[in-house]
Amino acid sequence: MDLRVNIAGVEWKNPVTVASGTFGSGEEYAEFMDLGRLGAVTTKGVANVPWEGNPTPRVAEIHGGMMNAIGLQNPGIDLFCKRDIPFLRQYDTKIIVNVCGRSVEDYCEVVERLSGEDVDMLEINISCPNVREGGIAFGQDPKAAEDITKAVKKYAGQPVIMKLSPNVTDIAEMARAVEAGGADAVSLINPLTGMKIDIYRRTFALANKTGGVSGPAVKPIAVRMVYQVANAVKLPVIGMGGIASAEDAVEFILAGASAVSVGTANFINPTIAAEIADGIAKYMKSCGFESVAEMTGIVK
Amino acid sequence: MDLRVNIAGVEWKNPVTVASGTFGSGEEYAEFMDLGRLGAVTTKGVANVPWEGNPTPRVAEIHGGMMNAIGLQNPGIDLFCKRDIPFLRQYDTKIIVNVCGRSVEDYCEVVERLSGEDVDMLEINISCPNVREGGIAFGQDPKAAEDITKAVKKYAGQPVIMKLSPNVTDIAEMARAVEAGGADAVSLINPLTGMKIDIYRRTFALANKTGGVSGPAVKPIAVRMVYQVANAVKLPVIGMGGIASAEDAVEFILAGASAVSVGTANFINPTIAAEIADGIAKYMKSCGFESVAEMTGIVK
Amino acid sequence: MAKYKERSAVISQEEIAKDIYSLWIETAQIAREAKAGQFVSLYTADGGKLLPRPISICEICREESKLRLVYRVTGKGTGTELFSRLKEGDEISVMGPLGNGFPTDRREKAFLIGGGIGIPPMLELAKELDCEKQIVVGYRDECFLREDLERYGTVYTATEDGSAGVRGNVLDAVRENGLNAEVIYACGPKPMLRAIKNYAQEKDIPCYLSLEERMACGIGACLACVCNSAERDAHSNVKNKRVCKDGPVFLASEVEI
Amino acid sequence: MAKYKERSAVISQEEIAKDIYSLWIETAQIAREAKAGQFVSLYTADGGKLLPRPISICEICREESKLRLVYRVTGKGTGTELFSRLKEGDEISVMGPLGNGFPTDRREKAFLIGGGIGIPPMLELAKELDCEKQIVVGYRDECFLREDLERYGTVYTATEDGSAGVRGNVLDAVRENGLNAEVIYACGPKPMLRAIKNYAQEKDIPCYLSLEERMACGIGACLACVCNSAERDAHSNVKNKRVCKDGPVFLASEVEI
Repeated sequence: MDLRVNIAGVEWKNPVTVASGTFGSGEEYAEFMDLGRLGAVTTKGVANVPWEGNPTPRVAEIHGGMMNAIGLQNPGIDLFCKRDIPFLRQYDTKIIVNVCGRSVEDYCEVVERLSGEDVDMLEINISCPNVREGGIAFGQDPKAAEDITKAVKKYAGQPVIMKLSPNVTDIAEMARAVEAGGADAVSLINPLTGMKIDIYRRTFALANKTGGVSGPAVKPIAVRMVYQVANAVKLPVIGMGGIASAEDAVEFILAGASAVSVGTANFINPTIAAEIADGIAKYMKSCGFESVAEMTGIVK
Repeated sequence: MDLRVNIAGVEWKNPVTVASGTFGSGEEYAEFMDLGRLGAVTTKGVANVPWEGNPTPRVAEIHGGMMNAIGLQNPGIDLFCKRDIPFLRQYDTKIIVNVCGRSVEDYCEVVERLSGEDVDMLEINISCPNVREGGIAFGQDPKAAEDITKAVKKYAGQPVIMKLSPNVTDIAEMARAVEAGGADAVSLINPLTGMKIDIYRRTFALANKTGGVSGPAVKPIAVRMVYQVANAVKLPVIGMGGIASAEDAVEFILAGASAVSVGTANFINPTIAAEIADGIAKYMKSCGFESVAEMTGIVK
Repeated sequence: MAKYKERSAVISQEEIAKDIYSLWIETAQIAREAKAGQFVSLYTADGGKLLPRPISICEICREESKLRLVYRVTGKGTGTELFSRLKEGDEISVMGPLGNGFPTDRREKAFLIGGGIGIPPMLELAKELDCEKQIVVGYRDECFLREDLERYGTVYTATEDGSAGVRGNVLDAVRENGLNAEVIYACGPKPMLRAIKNYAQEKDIPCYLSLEERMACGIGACLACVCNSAERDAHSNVKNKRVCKDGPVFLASEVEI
Repeated sequence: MAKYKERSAVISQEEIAKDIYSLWIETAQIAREAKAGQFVSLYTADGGKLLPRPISICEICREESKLRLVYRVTGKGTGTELFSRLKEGDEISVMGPLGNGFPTDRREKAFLIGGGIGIPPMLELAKELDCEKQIVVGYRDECFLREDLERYGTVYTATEDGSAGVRGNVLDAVRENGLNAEVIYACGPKPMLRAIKNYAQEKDIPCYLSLEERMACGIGACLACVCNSAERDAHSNVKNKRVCKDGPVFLASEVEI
C-alpha cells in the first residue's frame, strides 16, 4: 500500500496538507508533532508587504464550525522567506506557499520572488472572502480567474495551485477557467461567506461584518463542489472544507480529490492532520486499496 | 407590543411561518399544536399534476443539519385544493401555497388555478436544488428569474413571494431581478446543494447524489444573504435557513427579515415554530421593541 | 393516536450481545399509548447529530409506563453509540409512539419472523398476540432475546454461520423444521422481507412486513421515508406510502419491496 | 513551554456565586507545567460547539496535578453552561497550559487588581508572588473568592451597587483606601484595564495587564486574538500581538487598548 500522491509533478509522502491560514507556517504545531508526518504544509497567505489584517473580533463560533475574518494578516514576503521557509525546511514535508495580493501585480511580485526560493508549490488565494482587497473579484469571475492564472504562471518557478471560492453559481466553470489559464492544480473550497449577529448587543459578531464559514458545517457543500470540479477538469484537486477525521478525508478522495487539506479541525486538535494521514492508511488497508490514486473519484 | 407583520399587504398575527416542505400541509403538526399559533403556514410545493419524487434514500444527516432530495413529491393541485386548503382554513393562520413546476407553463397553470382558491399568498419555488426538473435554471439566472416572475404575476390572484436559491454568486442580483419582474416579496434561502458519500459502501448517501443542505449548519450563510438582499431591494424579506430558536429568528429579523420561516427544526421538535413565535415576543418585551418592523434590519 | 415528545428517564441499560443494547426507559406518556410494532424517535444531546433516530419498541410495560428498546450500535461516533452510554438516572428526549404497529387481533397460527435488529419488535408482538406462535429468528452469529421470546412461543433459530439452530436464513429454518402457518408477521433486512413476501404469496397467506427507511421527521411530514405502494396511495396521490406514518407495518401485497 | 491536550478528570464543581462556577480538575500533565496568569482551553462534547473555550487558571496544585478553574456561565445554551453541568468523575478535554502568564519574580509592593471574572487568576498570582500584596477586587454586586484571596494579602473590595466595600470600581477602592504600589498586575474588563493603564502611567509604575480577546486555536496559529502593540511586533511584523501566545499578559506600555 502506497500513501504517496503526485500533485502536478510534486510527490507528497501522503495526501494530507493543511488549509492555508489554519496552520501559520507550522511553528505553533511543531510543538505538538513532527511536521514531517504531513504530506505538505500549506502556509498562511503571504503578500508582497506586511498586512495588518482586520480589527477584532476576528472569529466567531457557529453551529458546527466557525467564522473568521482575520483579514490576511501576514508578515510580508521578506520576513517570510528569511524565517518561515528555513523553519519548514527542517521537516521532511513539502512546502506550499499561499499567496495573496491586492492586485495582479502584487501576486506576481510575490510569485516571482518565490521562484528563487526553496519551496515546492504555490497556492494562489483568489477567493478569500474576508478582505475587500483580498481578491474576491478574481475568484468570482471566470475571466478574471483565468487572467490572473495566466499572469502568475508567467512568473512562477513552482507548480501553481489555484484556490477556488465556493461563493459562485458554477464552481465547475471557475475550475475550467483556471485550467484554461494554465493552472497546475486546483484546491477548494475556501470558506463560504457568512454573517453572525449578536442579538443582545445588536451588532455584528465580527468587526468585518461578514466572515468565512468553515468547519464540519460546510463539508457537504465542499464535497459536492470537489465532485463537480473533479468531473469538470483534468487537473488534480486538493479537497477541503470541514475535514475533521480520516473518514471525512476519504469522502473527499472518493468524490475526486487527489489530496486533502485539514483546516478548522487544526484549531480543535493540533495533531489531527497527522492523525488523519494515519487514518487514511488504515482505511486503505481495511478496504484493500493499493494507492490513493486508485481511490480518487471512484464514486461517480 | 405588536407581533403582527404586514407582508405585501397580508397581515400575519406574528412573523413566523414554516419553510415549504418541512411541514406538509400542516396535518401532521396539528396533532402537536394549534396551527393558529403561527403567522402563516407555508405548504409543501404543489405542481399541476402529482409528482412521485425521488427514489430513497431521500435524506441524510450532516453535521449540524441534514440533506434532502425528496424530489418535490406532491399530490398535485387538484387533490391539494380539495383537501389541504379546507384543512388549513380551519385554523386562524395565513395560507401560503408553495408552487413548483417543470416549465413556466406548469407554474402558471398552478398559479392561475390558485387565483380562485381561498389562500393568502403564493411562494414560487424557482430554486429547489433537488430535482433536475425542479426549476434550477430559473433560480440561478437573473434573466430567467425575472421572466418567470413576470409570467406568474400575470396569473396570480394573491401576492407572490419569490423564493431564492443560495447557490449563486450574487444573491442581491437575483433579488433585484425578481423585484424587477414584479415580485411582492422574496424568501430565502432555499437549501444549499451538498453531497455526502458513504465511504464504506462507496456510494452516495442520497439516491439523487446531491441534496439540499439545511439546518443550523447553514445559518450564517443564510443570515449573510438575507442581509444582502434586504439592503438591495425594497421588497419584504422572509428569512430562513437553520432557524432553531427565537434567538436565531431575531438574528434574521435584525439582519433585515420582515418575517421568518422555521424549517428543519420542525423535524426535531414539532412545536418549535410556535415556540419561536412566543420567544420573539419575549425578546421584544425584554428589549423594549414595540413592533417587528421596528427591529427589521436595524443592524447595518 | 396521540404522539408525545418528552424527556424520559433511563431505568437501566445493558449490552445483551456485541453492539446490541437493551435500554429500559420510563416515559411520561409514550408507553401508555404504545403498541407492538410501533417505534419511537430518540434524540441525541449532540448538536452535530440533530435528527431523531427511529428505534423499534421491544417491550411495553403500560402499568409502569416503561419501554424497552433494543438497538444496534451502528458504528463509532454514531448517535446509537451515544445512546449506548446512557446510564440509570440519565434523561433522553423521546418522541412517540410512532407508526401504525402490527395488527394484534388475528388468531391464526402465526409465524413471527425477525432478522437481526428486526427481532426486538417480535417480542412485544409475541406478548400481545393471542394465537399459536412460531417465532423464527435469524442472526449472523451471536444470538440475543431468544430466552425472552421463548416465554411466548416456540422459537426456531437460524444463524448464517451455523453456530446456533439451522445454518442459513429464517426461511431455511422454516423449511428445515417443516413449519407452516396461516399468517406472517416479519421485521428484518430487506432481502429477508422480499423472500418472506414471495413465500407468503406462494402459500397464499396474509403477511405483515415492518419496513425500514431513512427518516427525518418520523411523523409523516417530510416524505423522506417512502416505500413504493402497489396502488396509488390515497394520501400521497402517487404510488408512495410513508413508512413512518402509514407504516412501518404494511401488508406485503400493498408494497413493492 | 510544553503544551498538552488531554482528557482530565473532574474532581469537584460548585457554584460559588450566581453563574460563577469553581471547577477542580485532575490533569495528567497540564497542572505540573502551569503558572499564574496562564489559561487552558476547555472543549465541550457538543458537536455544535467545536471551538475551545479559554478559561483562566485560578489555582494550581502541582503536587497533585490539579487545577482550579473559576468561570462565568455566559448564558443559556452556551459552552460554559455545559461545563457547569460537569460532576465528579466526568471527563473533559483540556489543552494547556497556554499563554505566558504573569511574571512572579518581582518583589515590589504590588496591586493585584481583578474585575469580575478577571479575579480568578489573581488567586494563583497571589500565591506565587513574594511581596507585599494589596488585592483589589471589583464586582457588579455578588462577591466571590474574597476569602481565598485574603489568605495571601490584604483584600480591598469595590462593588458597583455598593453592597460590599467601596461603591464604584477598583480604582475607586484604591483611592478611597488611600493605597499605593510600585507595580500592578491586573485582569478584568477592557474599560477597567484602560483606566489602570492610565493610572500606572500617571504614577509611572510598571503594570502588567492580562487581556482577553475572542480566540480560536489558543496556540498562536490562527491570529484571531490579536491586540494592537505600540511597536512593530517581531513575530507578526506588524503592530499586532497574539493574546493567546504572546500574552495574555502584557506590559501596559506594550499594548494599545
